[in-house]
Amino acid sequence: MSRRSQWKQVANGMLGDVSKARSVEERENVPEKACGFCKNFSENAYASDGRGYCRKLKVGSDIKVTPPVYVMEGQASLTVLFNSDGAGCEYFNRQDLIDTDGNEVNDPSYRRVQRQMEKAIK
Amino acid sequence: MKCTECSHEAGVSSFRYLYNARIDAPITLRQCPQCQAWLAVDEMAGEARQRVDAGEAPWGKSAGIEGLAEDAR
Amino acid sequence: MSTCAECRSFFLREDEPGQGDCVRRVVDPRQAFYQSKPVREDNDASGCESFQKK
Amino acid sequence: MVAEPAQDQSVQELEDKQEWWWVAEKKRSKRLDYLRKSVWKKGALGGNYAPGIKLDLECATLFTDMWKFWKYDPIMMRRAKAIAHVLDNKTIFITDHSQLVGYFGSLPNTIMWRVDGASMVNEEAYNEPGIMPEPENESLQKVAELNDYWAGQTAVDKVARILDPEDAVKFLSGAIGWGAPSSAYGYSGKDYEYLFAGRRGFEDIIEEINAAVENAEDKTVGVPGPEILDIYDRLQNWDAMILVLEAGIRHARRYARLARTMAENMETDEKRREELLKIAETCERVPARAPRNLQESLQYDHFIQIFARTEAHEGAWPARPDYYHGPYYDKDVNVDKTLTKEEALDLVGEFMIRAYEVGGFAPRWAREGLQGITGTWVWTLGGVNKDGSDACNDLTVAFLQAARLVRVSNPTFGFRWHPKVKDEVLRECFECIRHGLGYPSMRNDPLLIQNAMHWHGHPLEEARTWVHQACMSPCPTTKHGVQPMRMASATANCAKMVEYALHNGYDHVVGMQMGPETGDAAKFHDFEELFQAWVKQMEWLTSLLVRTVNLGRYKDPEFFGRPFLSGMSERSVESGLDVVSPVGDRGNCWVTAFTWVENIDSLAAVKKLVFDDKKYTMEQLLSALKANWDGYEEMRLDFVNNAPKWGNDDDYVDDIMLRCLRETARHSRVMKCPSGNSWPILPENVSGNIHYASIVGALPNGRRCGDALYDGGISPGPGLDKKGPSAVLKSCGKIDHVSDGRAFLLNQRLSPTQLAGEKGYQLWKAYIRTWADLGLDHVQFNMVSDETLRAAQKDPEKYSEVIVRVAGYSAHFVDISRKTQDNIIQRTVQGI
Amino acid sequence: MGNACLITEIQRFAINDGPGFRTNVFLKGCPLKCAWCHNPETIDAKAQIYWKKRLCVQCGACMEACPTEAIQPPIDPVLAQSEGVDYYKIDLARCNHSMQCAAVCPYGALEITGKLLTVKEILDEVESDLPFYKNSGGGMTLSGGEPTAHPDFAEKLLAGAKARGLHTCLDTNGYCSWEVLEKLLAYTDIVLFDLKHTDPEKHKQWTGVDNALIMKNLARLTQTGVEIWVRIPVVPGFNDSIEDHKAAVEFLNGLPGKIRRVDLLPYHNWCQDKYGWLGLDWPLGRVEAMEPSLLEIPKEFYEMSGLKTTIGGSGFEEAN
Repeated sequence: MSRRSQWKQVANGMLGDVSKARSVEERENVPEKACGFCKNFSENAYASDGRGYCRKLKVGSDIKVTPPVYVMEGQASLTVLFNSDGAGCEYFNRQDLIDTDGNEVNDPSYRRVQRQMEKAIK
Repeated sequence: MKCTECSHEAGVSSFRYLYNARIDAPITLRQCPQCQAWLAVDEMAGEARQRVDAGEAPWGKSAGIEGLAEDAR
Repeated sequence: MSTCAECRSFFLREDEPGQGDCVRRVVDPRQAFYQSKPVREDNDASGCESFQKK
Repeated sequence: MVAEPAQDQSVQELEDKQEWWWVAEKKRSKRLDYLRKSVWKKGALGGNYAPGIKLDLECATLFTDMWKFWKYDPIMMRRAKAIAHVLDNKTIFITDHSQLVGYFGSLPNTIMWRVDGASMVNEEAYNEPGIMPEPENESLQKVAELNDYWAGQTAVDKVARILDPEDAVKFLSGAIGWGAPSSAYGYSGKDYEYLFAGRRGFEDIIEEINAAVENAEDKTVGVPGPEILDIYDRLQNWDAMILVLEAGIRHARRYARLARTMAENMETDEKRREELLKIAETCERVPARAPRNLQESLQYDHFIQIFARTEAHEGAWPARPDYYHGPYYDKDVNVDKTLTKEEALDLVGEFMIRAYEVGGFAPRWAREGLQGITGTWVWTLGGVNKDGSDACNDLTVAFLQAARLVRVSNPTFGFRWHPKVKDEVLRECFECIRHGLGYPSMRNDPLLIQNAMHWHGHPLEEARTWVHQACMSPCPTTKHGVQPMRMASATANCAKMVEYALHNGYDHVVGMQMGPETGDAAKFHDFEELFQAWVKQMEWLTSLLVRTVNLGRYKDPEFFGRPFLSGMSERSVESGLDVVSPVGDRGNCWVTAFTWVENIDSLAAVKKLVFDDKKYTMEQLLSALKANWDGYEEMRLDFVNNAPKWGNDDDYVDDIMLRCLRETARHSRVMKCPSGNSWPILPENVSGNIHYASIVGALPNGRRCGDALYDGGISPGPGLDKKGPSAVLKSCGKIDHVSDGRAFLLNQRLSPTQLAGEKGYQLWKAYIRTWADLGLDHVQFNMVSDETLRAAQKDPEKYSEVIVRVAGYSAHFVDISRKTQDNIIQRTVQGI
Repeated sequence: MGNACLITEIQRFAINDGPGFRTNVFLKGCPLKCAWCHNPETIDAKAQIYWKKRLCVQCGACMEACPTEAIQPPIDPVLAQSEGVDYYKIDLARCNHSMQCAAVCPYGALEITGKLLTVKEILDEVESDLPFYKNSGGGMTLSGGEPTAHPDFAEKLLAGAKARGLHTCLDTNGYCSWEVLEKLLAYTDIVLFDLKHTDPEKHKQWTGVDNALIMKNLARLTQTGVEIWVRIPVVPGFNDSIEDHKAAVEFLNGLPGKIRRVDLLPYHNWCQDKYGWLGLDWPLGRVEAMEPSLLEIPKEFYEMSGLKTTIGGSGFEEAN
C-alpha cells in the first residue's frame, strides 16, 4: 500500500464516517459495550465529540464484522467513536468511569464525550 | 501501595496518576481505582500518605496540594 | 385569527410598508432589556405566547 | 452572581486589605455596576459553560436557511447574503442603562455558533450538555438537522479533504497542534488606518467600491483578453462587499429604531430617554458615516467587531482603542466639553464590558486552552505615533482607569512601553497590575518595531502602527501590513519535539508513529546525536503545521470567503479580491510555540546527567520515561534538582536555549508563508500547558505524563527559577528578541506587599527599565498573594472577582480548572 | 588567608538592604549571639548541616554513611515530624562535619549550609545583576554573620567590588576594632549600622556582648563623612518600649556627625524553620511576628526629632 493510500484509510476513519449525516438516534444510542467504556479507548485530543483511537488495534482492523479483523501492527491506530459497538471485540476491557461531569480539563485516557456518557451512567 | 481510605492494595501505577504537588518534590496526587479517593503519595517510598481534600469548588476535582511538599524548596 | 398588527408589542415601520418590529421587555436572570425582532403586520400571531391585544 | 461586599467597610479599608474587587464595586458608577454585574459570562469554567449559557440557534438557522436558498451563488456572494439575512432578522436587544449596543448572538445569554466552520465543532455543539435552549429535545433535533446539512461542506471539512492524508491524521490527532486551518476560526487584523485614521464610514467605502466597479466594468465590456478574465470574479466580490456593508448599516438602524421606540413608548425616566435618543442618533450615524464624537467612534468600532464575528468565529480582538478613539475623547472632553471625564469613563468602561460579553461556542480543546475566556481579546495601548513620538493620550489613561473599575478578564491590555512614556501613564499601568488584574502586559515597543521590520519587512512607519494580533504577536494596521487571517493551527505542542527525539518519532500517548524516525536514542553516543534528532523533529513538526496553515490560507477564499472583512480592507476594496487572498499581503505569520521550555530543560538534563556526568545511561533514562518515572523517583528528583534549569542565569542550559532557538529561526526562514515571508516562532502557552498535560509523555526534565507543563513562553518551570527574578531576566535577556523569534512571553509573580505604596512603584519602574535594557519584549505579572488564591479555591463564591494572569491573557481565578489554579499558585513568587 | 570564605547565601534581587536592587553576600561567623537572630546559620563560623525533617522519610541512608555514628536511628516519620518532638537527626556532639550524610541523602533532607567561595567567584555572581544596579542605584551588600569578623576577606571583597565599579554597602553590627572598620571604609559607600540597644546591660543580656565598642564606633564613624543608615531591629520585650525609642533618638541625635536615615526593622519569626533545621531551640521563635504598622508611631517619633526614618528599610524609599 502506498504511503498516501495507507494514511487515506486512517483519515477516512477520522473524517468520513463521522461527518456523514447521522440521526439523533444514531448520535444518542450508546451500546452496552461501547468502545467509550473500554480502557483501550483514547479520546481524540482535538475533538470532544466522541471520536477517538483504540490503543490496541491498528488501522485495517474491523470489529463490526464477524469474525472481527484484528490488526495489531502498523503505523496508525484504529479510529473509533465513543458509541461504536465493541461487543464483538475480544479486547474490550471495561473501565470504571470517573470525572463524569466534564469540568476537569483534558485527560484523553479518561475523558469521554459528555452527553452520551451522562445518559449512559444514569 | 495501599489506599488510606478503603485499603485497596495494588501497584502504584494502577492508581490513576493526577499530578505532582511540586515537580521538585516526591509527593504526587493519585486516585484510588476502587474508592476514587484522592491520595497524596510518596513516590520514593511508594506509599499513600494521606487522603487529599478535593475542595469545594464544583470544578475542583484535582485539588488539595495545600501544605504538601511545602518545604521542598 | 389575530395578527401581529393587533399586538401591543408591534410597532409599524414608516419606511417599509407592512413591516414592523416586535418590541418586548425581557428580564432574564441577570439583566433586563428590550428586544426587537422584525415581523410583518399580517403575521399570524395566534400561536404567539407573548401576544397581548392592543 | 457576585457576592455582596462587606458594606460597612470603607474604600480605604478595602484597599488596605487589597480586596480590589470590592474597591472597584464601591468606586464605579451605578451604571457601570449594573452593566458589569448583568453581563453573561461566556468563558467556560474549566471545561464547561456556566449555567444559563445557551447555544444560539436563531442565528445559525437564519444563516443556514439563506445559505441553502442561494446555493448557486459564488461563495462570497452566498455568504454575504446569508450574513445579511442574519443581520436583518435576528433578535436584537438593548440592555437597561447601556449606551453602546450590539451583540453577535440573538440574546444576552447566547453563544454564537459558527455552523459553517467545522463539522467536528458542530458535533461537539450537539454533544455539549446544558447549552441547548429549551425545549431540549426540539433543539437537539434542530442541531442534528443542521449538522447533517453542514457535514462535509464546512470550511475545515473542505481543507481536511485536500490535505495530505498523513498530515491530516497527525494534525487531527490533537497531539502536535492546535486550532483550525481556516479563517472560519482565525484571528483577523483590521485595517484601522483605512477605517479610523482614514475617517471612513461604510457609505464612503461603498462609494469607493462603486468607483472600482465602474472602472472594472470598462474592461469587461472592452477589448477581450486573458487579463480581464479574473475581473468577473472580482466584480462578484465587490457586489458581495457592498451587500454586506449595506446590511450592516440596516442592522445599526434597527437599533436606532428600537432605541426610539423605547424612548417614545416605554421609557418614563427623562434622563434615560435622552440616552436612548442619543443611542438612536449614534446608530443612525455609524457605521454608515464616519464618527463625530467618542460615543459614535466606540459604537462604530464595536459594530465592526460584531459584524466581523457574525461572519467568522474570530478568536482574537486586535485593537488599539486609545490611539484611534483618542482624538474623539480629546475633542469631547477637553475641547468641546460635551462629556465630563466621568461620563467618558462610563463609556470606556462599557466599551470593555460589551467586548467581555462577546463569546461564541468553542470546542473543548479551545475552552481548555483558553480557560475562563472566550478568545484572546488583547487590546493594545500606548506606543508611538508613525513619526516615533509618544502616542499616549488622555484616553490611554481612561482605559487603564476604567479597567480597574470594570475588572473584566477579557479584553485585557498589552502596553507598548518605550522610553518616552510619561510617568503618569506608567503609574496607571502599575496601578492595574498592583490591583491584581494581571494586565497590562508590558511590551518593549522599540524592540518589537525592529522585530517586525526584521522578520516581515514592514516599513518603519507601518511597523509603528502595530497591535497585538492575538495575545502576543505584533501586526501593523495598514493596507499591506494587516494580516486578515492568522490561524491558530500553526500552534505547535513543542514538548513533543524532545519527546519524539527520545522515542524515534513514536508517540506513546497517541499510539502512532508521528515524527520521523531519528534513531534509537538508546544508541546515541553523545549529546550532538540527540540534539540533531531534536532538530529533525522540530523541522518536521513546524513544517507539518505550516503546510497545513498555508494550504488553509491559500484555499480560504474558495472554501470560506469573507465579504465583510474584505469591505474593511483598503487592499480588497481596491482590488476586489477576498481579503484573505495572500495577494498584496506582506505576511505576518508566526508559529506559536506552546510548551517550549520543556525542550530546553530536558535536553540540558540529558546532557548533564547522561553524557557529561555519565551518572545514568540512555537505556536507564528511556526505561524510566517509559514507566512514566514510576519506581524511579530518586532518579527523577535527580533530573529535576541536579540538572541545570532554564531561568537561573546559568550558561550551561541557557546556551541550549539559544541553540534551539537559532536552529528554529534558521528553519523559520526556510519555511515560507503564501506571501513568501518567514515563519518565526513565538513561545507562549495560553492555558495549553494544562490542555496538553495528559498528551505529553514523561520527559527528562522530571515531569510525568499528567503534570501541568510549564506555564509557557520562556517562563522558567514553576518553582525551578531558584535564583530569583534578576536571574530570570538575565537568562531571558540572552535571547536576541529581534532575530531569534517573533516574541517571547514571560510570566512573573510578584509579591503584593513589596509593591505597596510609592516605593513599590519605584521598585517596579526600576525593574521595568532593567527589563527593557536587557532587551526583553514582554513581561506580565500576577500580583495576587498565595493566601488570596488559596482562599479563593476554598470559597469561590466570595472570591469570584479575583483575576489572575494565565499566560497571554487574564481570567477570573474561579473560572479556571483546579489544575490550572494550582499551577498558577506554584509559580514562584518573586521579589520577597 | 582571606581569598575565600564560607558563604551561606548570595541573595540576588534583595530590596531591603541598601539602595536599589542589591546582591547580599552573607558571610558565616558572628561574634554576637542575638536572641532574635534571623540568620542563625551565619553565627557559627564552620559549615553546618540542615536537617529538613519534613523532607525526611527516615530511610536510614545517612546513618550508614556517617563515619562517627552521629546519626540517630530512624523512627516513624510521622512521629519525627510531630509538633514538639525533640527528635533531631544528628547528634551534634559526635558530628565531625564529614558531611557524608548530606552527600547520600536522596530526599534532600540533609543539606550543607556554608560554601567556600573565592572573591572572584562571589564577584562574578554579584556582577551579573549589573543592569539592575544601574537602574536602581543598587549594588553589593556585604552582610552576615559579621563581615568585620573576616577583615581580610571583607576588604578584598569590597575592594574587588569597587574595582569593578560596584556600589557597596557594609552591613555591620559594629562590634570590631576601629582599625578594621576604618580599613573597610575605604571601599564602602554606605554603612548599614545595626543599633540594638543603648543600655549596656540589656545589650549584653540579649546579644552576649557589651555595647560600648559599638556605640563608640558609630560615633567615630559619623565623623568620617561616610553615609550611614542606622538599622534598629525592633524586638518585642527588648527595645520596643517608648523609653527604648527615646533613648535611641537621644543617642542618635547626640552623635558628633550626621546619619542619613534610620530603618526600623520589625521583628519576625519566619526563620524559625532554620533553627529547627540546625537542631537549635529558639525561644523567641514562639513570639509572634510584629505587624509593621505597629511601628508607625515610633517612626513619627523619630521623624519629629529630625531623623529620616523608614519601616522595613526598603531600598526604594528614596528612589526617583
